[in-house]
Amino acid sequence: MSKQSQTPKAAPAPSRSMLLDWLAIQRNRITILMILAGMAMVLPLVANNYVLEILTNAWFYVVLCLGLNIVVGYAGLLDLGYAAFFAVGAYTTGILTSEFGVNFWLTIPVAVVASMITGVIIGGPTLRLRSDYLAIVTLGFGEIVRICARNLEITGGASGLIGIERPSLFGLHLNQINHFYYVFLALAILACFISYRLQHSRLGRAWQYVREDEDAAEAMGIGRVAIKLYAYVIGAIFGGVAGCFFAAKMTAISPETFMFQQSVLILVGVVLGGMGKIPGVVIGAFALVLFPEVFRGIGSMRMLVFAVVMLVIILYRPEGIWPARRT
Amino acid sequence: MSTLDILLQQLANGLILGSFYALVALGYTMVYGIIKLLNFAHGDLYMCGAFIGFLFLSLVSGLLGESWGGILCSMILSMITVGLLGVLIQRVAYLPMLAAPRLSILITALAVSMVLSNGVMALTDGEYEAFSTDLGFEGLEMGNVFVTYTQIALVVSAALLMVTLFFFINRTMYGKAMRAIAIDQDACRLMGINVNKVITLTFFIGSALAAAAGVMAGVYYGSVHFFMGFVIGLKAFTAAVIGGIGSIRGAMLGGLVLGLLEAFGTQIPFIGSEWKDVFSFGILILLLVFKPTGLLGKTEIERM
Amino acid sequence: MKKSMLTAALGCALTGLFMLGQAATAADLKIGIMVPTTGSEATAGKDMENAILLAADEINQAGGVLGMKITTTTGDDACDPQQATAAASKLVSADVAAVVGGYCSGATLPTLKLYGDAGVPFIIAASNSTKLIDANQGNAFLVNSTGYDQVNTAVELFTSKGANKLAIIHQGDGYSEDLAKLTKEKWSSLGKEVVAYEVVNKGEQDHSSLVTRIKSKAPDAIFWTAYYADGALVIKQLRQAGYRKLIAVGDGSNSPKLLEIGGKATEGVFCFSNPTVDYLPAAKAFSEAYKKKYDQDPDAYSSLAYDGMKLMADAIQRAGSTDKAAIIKAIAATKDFKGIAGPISFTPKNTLAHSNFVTLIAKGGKWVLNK
Amino acid sequence: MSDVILEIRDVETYYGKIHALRGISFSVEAGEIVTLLGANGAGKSTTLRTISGLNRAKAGSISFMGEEITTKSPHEIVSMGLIHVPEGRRIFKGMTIKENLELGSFTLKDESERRRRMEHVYELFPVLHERRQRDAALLSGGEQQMLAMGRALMTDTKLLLLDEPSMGLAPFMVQGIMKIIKRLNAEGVTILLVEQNAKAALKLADYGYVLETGEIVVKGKAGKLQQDESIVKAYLGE
Amino acid sequence: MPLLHVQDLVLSFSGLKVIQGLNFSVAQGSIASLIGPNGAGKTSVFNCLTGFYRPDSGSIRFAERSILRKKPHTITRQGMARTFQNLRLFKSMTVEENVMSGLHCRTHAGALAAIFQTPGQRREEARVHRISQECLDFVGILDKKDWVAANLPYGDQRRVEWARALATKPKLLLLDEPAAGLNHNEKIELIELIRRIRDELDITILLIEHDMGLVMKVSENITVIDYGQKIAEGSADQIQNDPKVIEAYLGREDDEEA
Repeated sequence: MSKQSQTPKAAPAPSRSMLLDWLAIQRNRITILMILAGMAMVLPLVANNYVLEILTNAWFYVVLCLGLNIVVGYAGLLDLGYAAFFAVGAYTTGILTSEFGVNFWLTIPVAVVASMITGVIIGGPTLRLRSDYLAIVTLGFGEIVRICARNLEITGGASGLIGIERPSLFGLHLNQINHFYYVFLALAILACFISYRLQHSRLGRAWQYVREDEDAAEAMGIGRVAIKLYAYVIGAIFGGVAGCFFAAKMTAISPETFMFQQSVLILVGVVLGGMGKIPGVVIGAFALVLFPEVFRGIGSMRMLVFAVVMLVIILYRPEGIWPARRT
Repeated sequence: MSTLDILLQQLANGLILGSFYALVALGYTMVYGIIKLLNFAHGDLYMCGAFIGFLFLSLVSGLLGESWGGILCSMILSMITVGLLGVLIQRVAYLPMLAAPRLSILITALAVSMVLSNGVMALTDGEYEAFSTDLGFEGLEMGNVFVTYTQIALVVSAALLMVTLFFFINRTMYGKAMRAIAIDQDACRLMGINVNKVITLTFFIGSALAAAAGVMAGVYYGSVHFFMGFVIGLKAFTAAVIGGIGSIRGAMLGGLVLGLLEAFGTQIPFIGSEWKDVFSFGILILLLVFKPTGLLGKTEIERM
Repeated sequence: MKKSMLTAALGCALTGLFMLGQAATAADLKIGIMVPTTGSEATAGKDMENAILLAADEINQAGGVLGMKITTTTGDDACDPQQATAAASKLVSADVAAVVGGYCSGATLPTLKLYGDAGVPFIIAASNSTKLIDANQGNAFLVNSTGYDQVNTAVELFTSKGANKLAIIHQGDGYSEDLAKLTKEKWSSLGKEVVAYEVVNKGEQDHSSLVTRIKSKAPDAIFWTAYYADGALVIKQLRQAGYRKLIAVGDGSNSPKLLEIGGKATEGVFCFSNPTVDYLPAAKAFSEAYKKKYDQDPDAYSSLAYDGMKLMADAIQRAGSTDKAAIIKAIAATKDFKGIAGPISFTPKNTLAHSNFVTLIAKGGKWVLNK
Repeated sequence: MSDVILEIRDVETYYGKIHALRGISFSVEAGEIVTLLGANGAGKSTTLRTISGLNRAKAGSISFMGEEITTKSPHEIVSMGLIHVPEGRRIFKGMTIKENLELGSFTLKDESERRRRMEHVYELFPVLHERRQRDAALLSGGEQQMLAMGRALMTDTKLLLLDEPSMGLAPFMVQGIMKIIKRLNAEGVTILLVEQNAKAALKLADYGYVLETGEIVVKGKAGKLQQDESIVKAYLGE
Repeated sequence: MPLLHVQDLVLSFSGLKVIQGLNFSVAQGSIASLIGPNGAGKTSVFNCLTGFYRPDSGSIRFAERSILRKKPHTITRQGMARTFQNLRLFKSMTVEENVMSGLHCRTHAGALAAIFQTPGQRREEARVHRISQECLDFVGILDKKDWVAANLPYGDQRRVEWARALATKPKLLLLDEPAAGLNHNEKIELIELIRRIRDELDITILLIEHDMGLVMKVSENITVIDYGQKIAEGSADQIQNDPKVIEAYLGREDDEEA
């Protein structure tokens, strides 16, 4: 009630001082980003393997969350089976390297194509559905992918694949956690960059139009199915590529990693941080990884505390942790 | 066993399992129908129902024994307790979120689900608890088809609950108000219906039904576990969507259809039982592609 | 304003992480324990941790190893591959001399690479998927008999009971699938028939349709290779549907809970088991000490975990230093170490030289040794 | 002192950020038919929604039978006997006609009273009786309007708010509805009528108000307004 | 050949006929109106024209091509733009972003172009901004281009809708009750604007409106529908004196004392 009680104030017209303020924020933002990036870069010099492992995992989830953010945050589609795309990437790399001896880097384009195809297969016929139905379809699809991975011979069945080759980069064999730390940091930065560019493009706007009002968007000449499919496929590529590197880092993958809970976890990261807001999603991904790790000491209460904190955050900030762009 | 016998037995299996799914799916569909929320915590209410039933059974078994009397008594107590829990959840977690973006409220539901399952996990240390009752294996044998008395009792009680619900929904003022709210909330307000009260009642009934199913599962299968709500929650959700989410009759039909799909899915020649979930999810997706509102769901005309 | 608070919170979290990963004081012998202490398998994991701590206490009271006191650090793998790598990194970062533990095969698997690269000696107490053997880089040792040994024991039992048609059910995880697959291969290689090879989803409760399918194939014996919780339900429903022939379960189902949940349906079920304290005369002292210290009975894998710790201490003593390579060498050279679960020696593949599997049978709601 | 049943003072209402009612005041006396006229978007429906509590007034006060109802919730207002038949009828499609009527008497606890009122409604609208077991969605537009009105009469109605009852109806239907309104009024129900069909409405009403962009711009006795050129202008061009 | 030609259009919802065999056409370069009492089916006609409803039968030809049962976005791409009766702005986005949505169907940059910010993409973005601002300038709210749409006063929100529709480069503009909720002055400005759109931009206009004064002033041809059927057609004068129209709007003269 109280929100509505304020009479509609005219939004401040952009004045000169506002402009200066805005520029200052912009400058500050860049400084903050530089400092954070610098910290991220030098971290492996001071941190031990455990910390690096955790942070590598965090960067990895940043990529996944940003990928899902394109589907959920930008295009407004509920996806409960995102782990499927991640699985497609991981298994593509896993199968190609361990069974056929293909070079890791060559598996990435294959994984991209595979995840695109998967995205189209699932998205094509179902994106016409309204969001709640889409939820169950994506959920079912995620389960189908996992069950296939579990039952098929080529995916190594329930035990999964082991002995996935780790790649070399410019002659350096990526074999230590700090290597992977940088690999995933680079992936995360790339994911942020691509997300940013997409968000502020014709396509990004189209996603926002469709999310805000499908019918009005249609009336403006934006084909909603095609636009949603675009989001789906790009989100799938993010997941697929992240999966490739995940497989290389873990050297062993099994279907357990791609359960429904994984999809939910990624979704939680996106929504908790703030759908559609890149810094929010990054924070969400970090919270996802750091929180359970920091509170591991409290044992069986840990996930309960996590769930309660999550509930409280969502109740107090339904739009996510990160403040909205404008009100 | 002849092929016919197998098919008949699978038919019986499917119907038994399906009546179970239907009972849980009803809660899903009622809540969805009335506030358009996919209550992901519903499966966990089922789990809580089983645990609370287990707790009550161990309390009352001294007085009433571990047989039908005690079970019935603990089932009713569990239904009431979980019904209230459902109401509490609605008040604390869903009511403040009705105006928020749809995705946020779904995440709330997921969070509630996590709170419940992790809460029970913390309380029970993740242990399986044996729900020991001395119900026998005797049953009816018709040809080669065999159904135990427990299974019959299970189906009968599920059917009774559903008939009661059906009666409530169609014959009482509150039941009619529930259906009306699903159609048009504002119009209901103008009829003098206290919409919030009816929503609360819906949560109570839906949760109580889940609890009933949970206790029945505990008794029949003989164990309870914090994770037990997950699979059934998924299945009930699927059943509700197959039937047309929001439709009471749809949930019942969807439950039976899913039960039968799974039973016969195990029996498909050439491919093993490990594919049965792919089979049922595949059918679900195909169904939604060709009939996006489920079997009994209504197509809505949207006006500009 | 909000943003700076967020940054601060992030900073705190990171600092917290650093603290967690910090090393302990020197002059102690640091041993890592890797078991699931959270998540669905926490009970088993804690039981193993208890047994290891008990062993460490006893060693310390007897003067320690090479004059050093044993201190332990626990890494929680939560029975999850991703968390397991984090736990392994934590232990490696804490600079432990060796690691004892390993419960879920799926979680242990990706850690082998980490321990292998760091050259950390690793005694695997419970995980026994045969995949572990292939992924081992030479530093890991399995003190639990592997699937191969279990399959031999199982096949022996089925053959002795005159079974020909066998049905195998697993649960779609690495451990139970591995066991099922090996049994299937072995059984077929003997020229006998596997009439059903099925999967049950974890957490599913109703198995009636599967039971009907299996019953229709009329197997002489049914082998459940997965865990007790769902196993009890499957057995109960099999018996309920009128299946009266032989049912056996793998070591993952070796728990009194199976009998408790399954009730009278489980009467007469066979179980292949690694040696648990109840059937080990040598474990009496351990069992009592455990009860005294933790006020509860030791569970299935405690004896192996206990042996693992003792063996590790013994090997370090023999190596004469905490040099990791030397320890590995010493473990490999172990000859009939007297564990409470039986003598330990290793094959060239670092698995147990002599199977210590036993067969149990459910009688009167209890597991007893099948004679 | 005349018997004022509904009193509205300086009411302001927002739809989100849109200032829909900009301070309107008027009153309805017991036994009257009062009509609100105006173009689409002028605020007529919002006025009714604000009275019945579906929308909250941001400022001003509304009182019904001497009791302040500004902050009461719709179901409380309904139980006082103020019934709102919304625009577009909003009947419960998918439920039978009988069930629709029963819902109208939700606030009644007495079963025999409910039956009595239902008889009364059936008498007013015989067609509803004929089809009482059928799905309300299958009714024609006019029948739906009858059902909506019948539903509103299922309780102890003192003031009836009717929002565009003639919308989309054939002329003979419009006449029928107007006749019913007249009859109800004769039976003692006070009526606040929002109508597009200005002529028909003014013919029926005792008093009329014309709204434009959330404000009352013209008011007067219905007979007088009927003669007023400006009203005709507003509806059929100059 | 008229720009828009509708023949025998029939639309029904679950058996209820909303439009029953409607015929009308709109000449190139004209300002036409579709009027009728509430519930007469006007908005349904718009929804059929723009592809939101699928008519049961009939034909709709636009710029000499059939657009029957085409998807809304395809129809927009072919040059028909619309506004909505209840404003359908992208509320949390800025005014300029709202208008930019209209240009989506006239631009091409894809994901790769956006990621690499190719020169073509940059040029296109610049063009999108320029055209959007020109559209805003045309409707007279360029100064508010950075406002969040939801914060605008009602009248200005309407203008954003028009600007947005103009940005799609339409041949025909459908306005659904453009005067609803506007005050007297705003209505006068609206009439002015409608004329300017036709005269300066050479866009044909079809509007649905309730405000007869406005309709009579601005339109050259008026089609009156009731119960989904055409009951009259002609100039303002003809319509005003048509007894059928008077009956539909004012109630029958002879609905006497029943």
